Amino acid sequence: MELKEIENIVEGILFAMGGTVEASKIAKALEIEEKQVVEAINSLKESYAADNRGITITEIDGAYQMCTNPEIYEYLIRIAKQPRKYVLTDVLLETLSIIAYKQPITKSEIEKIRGVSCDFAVSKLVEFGLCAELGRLDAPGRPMLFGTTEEFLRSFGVSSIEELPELSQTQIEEFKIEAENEANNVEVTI
Amino acid sequence: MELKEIENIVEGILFAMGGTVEASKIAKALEIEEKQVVEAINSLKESYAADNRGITITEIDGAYQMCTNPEIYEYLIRIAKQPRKYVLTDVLLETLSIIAYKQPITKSEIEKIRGVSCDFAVSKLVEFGLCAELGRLDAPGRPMLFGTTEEFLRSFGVSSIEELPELSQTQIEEFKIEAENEANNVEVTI
Amino acid sequence: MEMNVKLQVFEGPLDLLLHLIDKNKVDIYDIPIVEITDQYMEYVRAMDNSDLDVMSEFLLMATTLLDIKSRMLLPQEEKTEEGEEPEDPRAELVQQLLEYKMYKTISYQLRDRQLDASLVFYKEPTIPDEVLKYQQPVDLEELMADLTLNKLNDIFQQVLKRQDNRRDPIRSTFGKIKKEEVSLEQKMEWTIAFAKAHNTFSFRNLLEAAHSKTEVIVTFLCILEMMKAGQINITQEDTFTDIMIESRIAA
Repeated sequence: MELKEIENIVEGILFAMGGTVEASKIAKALEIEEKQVVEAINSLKESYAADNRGITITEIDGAYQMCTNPEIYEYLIRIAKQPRKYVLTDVLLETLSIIAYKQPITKSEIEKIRGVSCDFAVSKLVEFGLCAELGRLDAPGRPMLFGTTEEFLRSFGVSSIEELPELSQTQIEEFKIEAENEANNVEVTI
Repeated sequence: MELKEIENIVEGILFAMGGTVEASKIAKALEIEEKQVVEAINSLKESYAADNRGITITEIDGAYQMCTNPEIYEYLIRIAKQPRKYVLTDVLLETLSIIAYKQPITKSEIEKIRGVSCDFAVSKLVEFGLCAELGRLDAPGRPMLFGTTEEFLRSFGVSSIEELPELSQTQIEEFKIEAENEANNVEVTI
Repeated sequence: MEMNVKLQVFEGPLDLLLHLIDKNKVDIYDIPIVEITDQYMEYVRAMDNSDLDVMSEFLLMATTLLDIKSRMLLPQEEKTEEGEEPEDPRAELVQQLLEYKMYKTISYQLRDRQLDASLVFYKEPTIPDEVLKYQQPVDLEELMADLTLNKLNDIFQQVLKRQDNRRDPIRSTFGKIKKEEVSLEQKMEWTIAFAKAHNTFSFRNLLEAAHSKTEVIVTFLCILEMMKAGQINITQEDTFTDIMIESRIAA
């Protein structure tokens, strides 16, 4: 099967399915190698980008999904109503960040970091489909572990957890320097 | 606004909306003439067709809808429809054996032998092409008669029902006695 | 120092502390604990204390602060025997504040990403009818792979044996004792209702619902009864042909 032909079939499949489709699943249906599917998707993506087309393809956790080009949002919103699924308050965002970076994580670990109870925030995030229960921790009380979902990746435009803004020792160091600088700049306030 | 740009926006709109969209509605959102929209859609359609792309655009009563190219149905089926594994369950096997040995037979006779309803099993066997309706019995209620099909015989590599392994002589004797007893017992009581 | 924090809502005690540190422009590693504790307590006293859960979280931090404050006021310990610096009572709190601050910063970055991502539209699946209606063909070869004629024969014998076992060997010889399956009264009611709903019908129509020989005979008796009562007329063209019934009580 030629690349162009694979591209066309993949395009039709991604269009019709709407949701994410794994490359391996497409490969099986077409009886070709998975890497051929990935090659076709990348080629398709490039040709969409080259012509600044109205559609594009995004990758989420090794699966692919067709979506609109963000550049046409302005026109699209005049016709289609973007379903506003949820509003994330600061509390929800903070809780979500902790879960995203420390998953799998229990509620009590989240509470330790935020210094406040997180029952409400976690259940809201689960309700919004951004987080999900992952199973129980094999520890006293068998507390529930939480993690982020595919919907989280989609809503935040990242293709995998690894793609989140880095949170490393260097970042913590930066905070330290930032804090020290601040302190040096003011000195006499006590 | 250039034709190419309109094409791209229209593509994104038709994709995101999924259903039919009127050209006039798009024209209003883009603040251009309706005929420019129609021109862009036709041009888009042509370029999809020229490359034998996986998506296409259909017109329904002056409204437009993006849809998959029928040529890829085969692949879409393999993705959208989970391949099912058909199996002959014990119930199906028993029903099949009764039909094979006692054909032509009515459902109520099968039920009498198995002691349970056989509607589901018989219709499954008919769906599988192993059994078929043979006609109606000329008796009160004109019940349907069932028997095995040619495919059934072919899958065993035999050419007629007579080639089925015989029931042992003693067994046949038992059936005779049984049948006679039954006949004597049916002295309607009201 | 001016306190205009009363109107502001904080996510929790750490949030409030970060605000106070920021506002006083002090080093997070060298928190002026007396000053900050005083301000913190002032805020907590001004808080709406109707929500006990929230209040208790703020009070818990207050006790931590007071504990640190008292330890800071104690005379500085000499260096330990190993020559290490004594631990700063504020160290643990500083770590907690730093970690919290880190996630707070990250959460702002995530918010930006969410804004960007919200410019993208996805669509619901639109699977064509041809695909939805598709029925997978039955692969007989695969379906019958494990089945042989001998096996089919075995299965049939088992079925017959089971049927035999179901029959009570003693009771079955009584033979003639049978439960009345259909009551004449019930069938009569049903037949009259049928005759009211139909102008003409055949005897076979009536029998379609019959499950047993008994029921067929009862139905026949009903028809005879109704004919006697003048509710129906019956005609039969020839021997063994269907009996046509004309209803006189049809609506």
